[in-house]
Amino acid sequence: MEVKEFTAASFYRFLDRKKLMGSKCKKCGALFLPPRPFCGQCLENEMEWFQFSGRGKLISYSVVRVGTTMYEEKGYGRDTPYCWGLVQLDEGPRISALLLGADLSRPDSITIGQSLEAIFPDKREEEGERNPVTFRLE
Amino acid sequence: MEVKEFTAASFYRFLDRKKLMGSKCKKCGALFLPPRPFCGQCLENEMEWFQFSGRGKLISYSVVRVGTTMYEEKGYGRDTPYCWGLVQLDEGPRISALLLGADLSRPDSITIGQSLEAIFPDKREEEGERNPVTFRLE
Amino acid sequence: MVRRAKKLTRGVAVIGAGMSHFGAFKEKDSRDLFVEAFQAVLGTVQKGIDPREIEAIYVGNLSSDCFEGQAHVAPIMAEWVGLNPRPATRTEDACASSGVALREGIIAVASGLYDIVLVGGVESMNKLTTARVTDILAAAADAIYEVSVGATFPSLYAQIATVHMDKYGTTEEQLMKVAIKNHDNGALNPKAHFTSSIRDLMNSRIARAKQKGQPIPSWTDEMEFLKDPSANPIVAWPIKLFDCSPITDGAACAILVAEDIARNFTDEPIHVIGTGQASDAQALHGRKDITSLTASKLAAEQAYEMAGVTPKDIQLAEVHDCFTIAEVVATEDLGFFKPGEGSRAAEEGKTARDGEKPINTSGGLKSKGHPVGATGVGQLVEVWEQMSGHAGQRQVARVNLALAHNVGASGSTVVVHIFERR
Amino acid sequence: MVRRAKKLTRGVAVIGAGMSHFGAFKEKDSRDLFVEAFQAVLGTVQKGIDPREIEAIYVGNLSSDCFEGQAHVAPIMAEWVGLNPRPATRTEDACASSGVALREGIIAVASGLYDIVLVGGVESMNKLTTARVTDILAAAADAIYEVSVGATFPSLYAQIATVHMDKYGTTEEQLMKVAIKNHDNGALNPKAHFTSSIRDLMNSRIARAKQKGQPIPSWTDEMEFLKDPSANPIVAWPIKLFDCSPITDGAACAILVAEDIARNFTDEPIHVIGTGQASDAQALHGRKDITSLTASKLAAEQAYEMAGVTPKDIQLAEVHDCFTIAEVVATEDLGFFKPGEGSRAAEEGKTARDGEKPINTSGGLKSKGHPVGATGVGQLVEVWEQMSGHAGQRQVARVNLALAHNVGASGSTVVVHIFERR
Ligand SMILES: [Zn+2]
Ligand SMILES: [Zn+2]
Repeated sequence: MEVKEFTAASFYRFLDRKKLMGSKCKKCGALFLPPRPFCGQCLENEMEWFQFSGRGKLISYSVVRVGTTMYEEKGYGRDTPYCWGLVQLDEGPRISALLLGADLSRPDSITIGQSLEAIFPDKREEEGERNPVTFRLE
Repeated sequence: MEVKEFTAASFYRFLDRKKLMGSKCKKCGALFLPPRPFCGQCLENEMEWFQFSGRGKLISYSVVRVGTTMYEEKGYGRDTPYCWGLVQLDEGPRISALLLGADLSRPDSITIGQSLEAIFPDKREEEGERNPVTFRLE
Repeated sequence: MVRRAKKLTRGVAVIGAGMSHFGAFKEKDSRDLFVEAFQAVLGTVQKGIDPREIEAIYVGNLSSDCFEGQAHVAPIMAEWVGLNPRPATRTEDACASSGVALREGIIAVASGLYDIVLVGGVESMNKLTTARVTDILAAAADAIYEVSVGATFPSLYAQIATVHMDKYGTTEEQLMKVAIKNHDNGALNPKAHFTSSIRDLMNSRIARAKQKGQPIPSWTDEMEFLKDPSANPIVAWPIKLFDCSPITDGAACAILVAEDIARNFTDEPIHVIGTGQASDAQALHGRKDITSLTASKLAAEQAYEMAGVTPKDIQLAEVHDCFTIAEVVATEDLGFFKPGEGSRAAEEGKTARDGEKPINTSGGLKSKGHPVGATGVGQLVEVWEQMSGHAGQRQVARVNLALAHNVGASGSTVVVHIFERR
Repeated sequence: MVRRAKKLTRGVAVIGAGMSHFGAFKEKDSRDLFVEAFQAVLGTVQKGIDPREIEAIYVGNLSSDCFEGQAHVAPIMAEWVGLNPRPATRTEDACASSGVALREGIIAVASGLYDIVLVGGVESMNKLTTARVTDILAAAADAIYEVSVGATFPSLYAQIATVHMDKYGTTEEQLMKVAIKNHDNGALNPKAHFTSSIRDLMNSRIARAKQKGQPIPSWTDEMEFLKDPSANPIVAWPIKLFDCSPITDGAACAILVAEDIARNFTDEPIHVIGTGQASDAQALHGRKDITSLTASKLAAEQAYEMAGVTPKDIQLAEVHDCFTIAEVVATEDLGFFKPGEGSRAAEEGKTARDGEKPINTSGGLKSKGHPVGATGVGQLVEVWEQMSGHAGQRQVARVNLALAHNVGASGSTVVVHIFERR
């Protein structure tokens, strides 16, 4: 399992191993999630892997009733909506995530600032498909 | 059946009615095949429909053994190649066409300058698909 | 390195701008729409122009390769309007594709390489199903990290809306007012996708129900109509159908010339006095704050600085209202209203045609339509018509200074232009 | 209107050019390839550059939306190399996409808007099957009237080949010589997709057959190998596998600056002294003659005129050899050889590294690889390395005047640039 390169392929392999991994600049300490090979802050390229705790808070969200074909094929739709949003990790960076555990019939019951935790569903996608980053509202 | 506009939709409808139709500039007489709404020669937009005889000569060709997905799905492939080429109509303009009637096992038996005639296979494509412009080597 | 004030080495003016009808035209291909826009622009040049004088063409287009299976559209557009062998270049920055084409055209004239350039944009989207269009548009977000979790464009702007609501108290009702205002404008625009006000739409549905003997809806005004989920269903909460711009086919064109020859073509050229462009993280999660588009602020700052004007001076603006929340945020980012006050400004009618700051008199993307690659130059068409006094029933009192604001995707590209009538 | 001699209002110079490895990298996305090219270009600037000084970025890309489901790539590239919020614009003219990005970068510096611009290109194609890639590339032809009759890119260039053969007597063997020459060059290019000569390929197949105890092929030289349909099968007669450039992933970058500040960065800037771009009918059937690309001739004419040089003066050229016939036609269209004599020139070794007119010393698209959106700037990388004396084993004697020729699709876009070392 090749996870040396700071690529999406590596990120999703780590995710399958239930690790939320980003990159950290060895020079300036900046954290990147998703990982990047090149520091956007000091413009150097000495990165190392950094594992995020998976704990964070909700920044924003939407309850989607007209999804992409990929999500419609997963069974989501007008009467079976899904929710995704932005999560700010305790370590600082933000990530987009599929959000579980909310009452989607009442979108305004979801509260910005709520705590969340990353969950790692067992791989059940088609071969070649990637599991999405997923968080659960606490 | 709407064929007023000088569009691809009109062109292919005419083709289904076994007519090879282009446009003719009322100002300068320039002929366009496929049809265009705007004269590329005098830059005016007074066009009328013009029916081509369907007779012409071969300008160039290729025998294709690795086709597009659409052509592979029609049954063409490495051992069942197809041939397409450029045809110069007697009236002047050129058009790309699927070419029938050649011995595709011997591509060099096809002669540039050979006479051709448009043929109009009965519509047998999937709904929504367009029959290709087709010529037969004589 | 010292930051230099950005300046073009040559002045650039617009001598004409025109567009095709915007709408759903399944029988037409991009090239047909572009010809229609080209013929329209030729008709707007006061003293006329021989199209052969045009030296180059820039075409904005988001994704004809996905929408129509046709990549490499620029030379086709050039050919179909009789402009081969002129250089023909496609620019793409999602929904800002033709705002960027406009900017590249300006830069090219300023460079001295050309004196006369055609800029345009085109998109043909309606041959596909809504589901496929949703997918293709989503590809303009971050396909690896946003689309993977289910992002669609309505749900991206919904993120912005939820935070704007949370931080500033913006309401769903305020956003509905934006839609009502833009439909009111679009109803006066003969080339708009929707040429009905929301009240007219409501009334025609009531009439249809009566005619068919169905239960008659009880809506007494547009707000009741928009609050009824059967009329205005949720797409991506809190974004509803009438918060979204439609899926539109269309094209738009404008002709740019070096300032020193502009009066050969018209006595009333519109001068490009400011241009700005900025980028941002593609994914919303890559940005510190999403109640505003940083790239809008930066692009506007560049354009204002080059033009030497302030937001207060702008008399009319076409802003990128792909969703109602986008218009609210844009009017804040452009400095027309303070952060968080855009929604109230809309509610109070400040952005209406007769308000203090008319926004999207064309109907905006919401009602005029949003053929994504054509949108940026489409905005210039409205600016042109308003500035040259040809906006018909939409005409605002004399406009000497106007702004166009074109956003790519959820704000990873923004282009702002400022135009002056002298 | 009098035709003015095209002239840029400011001089532009290249201060560095670098590329990622070209090859098949299924694990990498466009952004990863672009970062690799960006890091390479930074390393080529003699006196170093703080990347923060870069003011804008132009990215050529044919179709990441189809290849990777990712539209709007320009701001992603900017972000991934730390250049947000700089303006980031994608240009697309099929396989000339980054030749056009280079041209837009030159124009932008000349316009005075920027002093320092990054131009680049990227394409990631190998995540899809060859069949899907064939479809996506075909979309750069005329989707309505060419793809419908079965056009693929090899078969489009096959049309050109059959006419060139008919009119001038060009032979399949002559085209094979082009492939052999380009592989010989690519074998010396550590970043090339194929780093083996055709003879080495042949020998390794013979060795493998021996090892596996299979019948040993009787090829005694490359020509026998290439004439054997089991080794070199027909793709679209008369085009065979070894006439085609491969499906390649890769990226390339260059940094352009205003001439007057070039020496802050390097004592040996490469000056852009000519740029030309022209279009043609997208479909081959829209052209009068297909033994030559009219757009190549016109773009070259513009570039030669601006540069004030003739084809004879050019000491090295990277030309667009997506297929072997394309290189032959290019060397004629660029005026290096008379019409119909390009194939014989190749056969006689005139275009070899030690010939009178070295063509594609990089290995060309054929051997270096053809990540379509990166190809144009990729050509500049070879020009840069040769002109600055860093081409290693490929190095041609001192090169002071070089040309790059980048074709979009079957010739509906062509961009030509001429570079000078002073
Ligand atoms: Zn750092
Ligand atoms: Zn005419």
